[in-house]
Amino acid sequence: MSTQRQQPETETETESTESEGETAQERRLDEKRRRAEERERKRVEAEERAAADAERYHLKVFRYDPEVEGKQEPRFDDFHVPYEPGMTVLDALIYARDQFDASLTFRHSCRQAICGSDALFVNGSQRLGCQTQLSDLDQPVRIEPLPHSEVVKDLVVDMEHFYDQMESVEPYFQTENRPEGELEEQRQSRENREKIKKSTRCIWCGACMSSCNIAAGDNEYLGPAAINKAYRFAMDEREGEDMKQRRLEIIEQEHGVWRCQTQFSCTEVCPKDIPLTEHIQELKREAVKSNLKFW
Amino acid sequence: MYEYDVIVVGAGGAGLRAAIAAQEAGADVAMVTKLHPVRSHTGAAEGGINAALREGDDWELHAYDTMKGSDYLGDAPAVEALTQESPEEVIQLEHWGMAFSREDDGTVSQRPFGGLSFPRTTYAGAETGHHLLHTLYEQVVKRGIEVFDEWYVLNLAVSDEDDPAERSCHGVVAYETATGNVEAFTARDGVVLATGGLGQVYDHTTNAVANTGDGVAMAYRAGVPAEDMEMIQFHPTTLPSTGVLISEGVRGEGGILYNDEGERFMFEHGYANNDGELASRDVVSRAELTEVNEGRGIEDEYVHLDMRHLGEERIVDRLENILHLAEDFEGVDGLEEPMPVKPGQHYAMGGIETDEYGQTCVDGLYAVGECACASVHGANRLGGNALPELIVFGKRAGLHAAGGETEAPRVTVGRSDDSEAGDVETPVELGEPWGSEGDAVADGGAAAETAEAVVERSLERERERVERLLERDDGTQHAEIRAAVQHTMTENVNVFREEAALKEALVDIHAARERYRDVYVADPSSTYNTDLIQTIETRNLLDIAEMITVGALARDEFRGAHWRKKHQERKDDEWLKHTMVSWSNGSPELWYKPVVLEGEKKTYEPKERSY
Amino acid sequence: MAERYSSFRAGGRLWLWQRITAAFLVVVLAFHFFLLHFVHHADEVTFAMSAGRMETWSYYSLMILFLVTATFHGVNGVYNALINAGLTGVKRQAVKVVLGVASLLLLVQGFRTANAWAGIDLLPIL
Amino acid sequence: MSQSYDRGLIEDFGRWREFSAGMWAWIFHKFTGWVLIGYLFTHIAVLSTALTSASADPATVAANQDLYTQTIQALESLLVVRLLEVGLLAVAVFHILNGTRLLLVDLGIGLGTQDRSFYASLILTGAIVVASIPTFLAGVSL
Ligand SMILES: Cc1cc2nc3c(=O)[nH]c(=O)nc-3n(C[C@H](O)[C@H](O)[C@H](O)COP(=O)(O)OP(=O)(O)OC[C@H]3O[C@@H](n4cnc5c(N)ncnc54)[C@H](O)[C@@H]3O)c2cc1C
Ligand code: HEM
Ligand code: SF4
Ligand code: F3S
Ligand code: FES
Repeated sequence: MSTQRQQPETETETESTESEGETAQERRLDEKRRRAEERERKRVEAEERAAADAERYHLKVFRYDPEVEGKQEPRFDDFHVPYEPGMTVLDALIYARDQFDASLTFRHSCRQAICGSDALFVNGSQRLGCQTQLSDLDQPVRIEPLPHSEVVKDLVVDMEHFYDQMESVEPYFQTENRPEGELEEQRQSRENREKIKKSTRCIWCGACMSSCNIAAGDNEYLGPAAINKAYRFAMDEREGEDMKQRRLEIIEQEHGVWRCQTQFSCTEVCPKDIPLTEHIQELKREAVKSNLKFW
Repeated sequence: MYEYDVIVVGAGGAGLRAAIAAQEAGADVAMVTKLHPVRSHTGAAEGGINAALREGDDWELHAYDTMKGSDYLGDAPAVEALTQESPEEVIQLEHWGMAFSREDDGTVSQRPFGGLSFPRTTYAGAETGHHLLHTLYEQVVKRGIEVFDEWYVLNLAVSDEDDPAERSCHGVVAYETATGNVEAFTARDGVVLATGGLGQVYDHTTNAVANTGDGVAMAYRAGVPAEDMEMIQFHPTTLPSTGVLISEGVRGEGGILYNDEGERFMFEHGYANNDGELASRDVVSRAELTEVNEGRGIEDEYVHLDMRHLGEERIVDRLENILHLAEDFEGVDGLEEPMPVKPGQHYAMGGIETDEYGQTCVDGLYAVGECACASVHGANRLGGNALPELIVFGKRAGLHAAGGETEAPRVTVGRSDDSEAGDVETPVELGEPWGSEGDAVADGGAAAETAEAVVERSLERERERVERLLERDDGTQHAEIRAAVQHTMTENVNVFREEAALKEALVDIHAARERYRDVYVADPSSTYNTDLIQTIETRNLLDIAEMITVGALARDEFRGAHWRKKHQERKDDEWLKHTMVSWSNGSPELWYKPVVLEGEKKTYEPKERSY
Repeated sequence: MAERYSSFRAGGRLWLWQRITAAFLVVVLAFHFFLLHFVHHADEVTFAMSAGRMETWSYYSLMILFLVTATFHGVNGVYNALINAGLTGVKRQAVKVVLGVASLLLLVQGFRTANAWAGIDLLPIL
Repeated sequence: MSQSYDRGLIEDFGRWREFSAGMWAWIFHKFTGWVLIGYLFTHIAVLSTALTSASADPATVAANQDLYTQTIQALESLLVVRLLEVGLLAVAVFHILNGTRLLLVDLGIGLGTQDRSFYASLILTGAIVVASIPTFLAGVSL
């Protein structure tokens, strides 16, 4: 007895390929086989073409290792990676690592623009490797570690400073007015959630911070990502008015929002399309407003 | 040498929740994780978290759905713990500020999900996991819990008594990626493994590159049994070129699947006459592959998922992230065209055997999250049931490890009078018959009396292992071995399984093991040596692949996600039991333990699972 | 409660003043250029004419305000730019003093010039 | 930390080519601001010659023979000075226009079109400067 709603035809069909009569299914299967052969032929052709260096992408990748001789002086290595439709910069790097040089080092994990580990400097701008299609780039594709941070090795940079800034804005929810009941949630209007929605998308990739000239010059500057984090809480109505004041005090410090010179490069590079400059500017106004209230 | 009360390995949702709970129970906690916490793959979860919050719904209904979804391979005590506690845990997340989607009255929204009898899936847009992960990490920051990020745990420090049930775990040995230092972390009270999924054994997967099943492999080699490893969930809607997931939320909101002939095949070909697209994942995945196999697939590879009729406003409101994913990773505009989808490896129902508090049979060793198998998902996980598992069992394990107050567990771990020896005919010898790296009883174990000595010995062994790998300057590279394993698993141990193919996979895995003996690390550096880490991960993948395949070969029935060509039915008389694989003297040993169907108030009688 | 308003730190106040002076300068600077290059051509400028304008109180006060705001705006702008470039510690204090003294000198000199035109003997010592 | 490791190419050279509109606007605004404050100092210094004129013989003043008038007119008769004045106008106009753009951005207006408003400032500056060249060069002997 099958416990699943299994199609009887399915079973017979997958069990035995030989069955009597010219059914529609048979025809389709024949058709499928034919198409499969066709595809296989195409694939082989494609491979041959690739082998003939027809469709290779030229990568220029930054290399540096403080320990390994020959890599202590930063240099660029060239890799020629066979192109496949849909290939991203990350795919190309993985290919280069697995096929050509196992010591090529870069952070990556999710392959879907959510872990934030592969922010790189690609052809002169900060992007996630996994979110950048090779076909959108001019060759040679120049891949470097994020500017304005210390290089650990190859494409890996030290993120410690970025994390410190993120964590310095009290990036956690705090409120004094929790609902009474254990199982009762705090209320939040749809509009308010909408307001903070974009700011909650940050994946801590550090692209924005790397692109900001002010952050590059002033090490203590909180930077767009941390300010955006503060925005996410300051604007959350669930935290209440008193907390908001506290939040504003944090971002008002000397190296907080006032340092931003509205360069917009953070907003331009953010892979999550967070309107960072807008958030920073709004906080500046909020800060001024709340301070002028009783003047 | 570091020393803490509780060491949590892995900082995804499960690890973070465990650390918070342990700290709240008064323990001195440290987290050791190979990725920075916010990089964990929990962040990729899209659809939502199931919790019976509202009137008309209650935990019993949720438990019933979960047992049914599991195809009666879930253990009732664990399932009931999950469904009873998930509401309070979800509200706890809300109190920690998680940005849930809201109703007009400001309460948390819920949506329907596959296999659920009530719309009980709470969500935050189509990026629920991202919000959950960040909310939990924020709480860890708030509490000042110490996090050793980019520290790769190489192995557990477990004593080496003959009987795994008598062993105890005293800590872990980890490799600091940035510097190449190998250090020991002593845990006075407990080690909690929360290392997540193992999708990297397949090449088309929704899992991250870091999901290499390290925790399962480490616990396995320390003698802890791995449970129901053959139960691998294939998600029906992943993008064909990358494996990026298109959330079940799309179907939950009303998205429709079409084949090449424009038929709504879930209904028109009778795969699920009631629930259609919202039938359980295994049912939909098989339906899609059947369509493709019968020549009704698009480009003979995939089917279409269409959500255009939902209207731009609703899509942007609830599924905005999906539009970005389809655009960035497949170049398709979900508002204008249907999205191509096909099944991809998604989730491991099985894992390290634990009870309802995450305890394994080794004293002081816990496991939670996707790497564990408390057995709430049985043979098939329902969408939206993994995230509540992380927070419910994360909390329970953290609390237990820190010595907090808990009740006696009802699920037994390790071998008992109820367990039954298994037997399976394999074409090759399994495991590492040549004695992997000169191991003692438990791979990674150490013959020593005191806790310090156990930790010390483990540290020595791992230092040697790292040195040995780095010393060689010629041989096979791990990437080739990994590719070979992924290839054979995808070919032979996929959605549809048959005996000959499974055996072929075992032969291939054996060959891969053989090649692994010859593995070498090309990168000589001790700074950020990812080549070394991946080489070690690949070793773990070999064990994982083997466990999955052995389980799949043994279980000659069709239950949940596990489909066998020659065995087209669920055999409740014979198979209401878990497949267990234990590592013993360098090779896997198969045995079984019965499923616990007795719940708190009732027993879950196996019923036909139709949608 | 009072102390929470003291959180309006120098950073924010200066930022606001930079904007306020900028808004004011837009108008006055445009007026200034227009008056001295288009209405009167630069080569027609003479002491007598300048003095004539300065003797009007409204023009005189506008120019003084122009001087003050421009000095503040300019000097504060420079100071800000230096902080943005990461200037800290002793160096920063030194720059602060130098800029302060320079703007004071500028203001005094500007004042005296305006007074000379207007025929005021406000600060005879200078 | 930002400069603690010299990455040559990456940190220093070649990057300007990749600057986006907002960054150029920032650089130009900085530059023009510094020129303006520099000019303010020189301007006041030159104007200070009026101090001597004030105490000079009223007749000399009436005849436009006083130091201030002579200095100004001498300067204004030089082509370089006139050209420099055109430059100053360009700098001032750009600073005013871009400053206005920044003020609007501060008020949350036009964030989405910030690049276009920068280009508009540039173009407008150019147009105004070109249009005022005749006026600025009027009466100068070559
Ligand atoms: C694309 C996708 C969508 C999903 N959507 C949903 C959904 O909508 N609802 C739902 O309920 N479930 C969903 N799931 C399932 C669920 O998200 C996962 O099962 C769950 O997030 C796993 O969490 P975890 O904490 O166990 O592991 P992870 O979040 O994967 O974390 C693992 C952690 O372990 C660490 N680690 C691993 N190995 C080592 C080592 N050797 N040493 C040190 N640290 C190590 C890693 O650094 C990481 O921090 C989804 C899964 C995927 C892939
Ligand atoms: C006429 C109208 C003017 C407007 C609208 C204006 C506007 C601005 C604004 C908004 C800033 C701040 C930029 C920022 O911090 O992001 C600024 C900076 C500056 N302004 Fe002005 N300004 C004007 C006139 C002047 C004048 C007359 C001077 C010279 C005396 C001047 C000198 C400066 C300087 C030096 C800076 C700092 C530049 C830097 O960042 O390095 N400005 N201006
Ligand atoms: S704000 Fe954007 S660019 Fe900056 S860290 Fe977050 S996601 Fe990355
Ligand atoms: S780039 Fe920097 S200056 Fe402000 S707008 Fe962004 S933080
Ligand atoms: S790999 Fe995770 S963001 Fe690119």
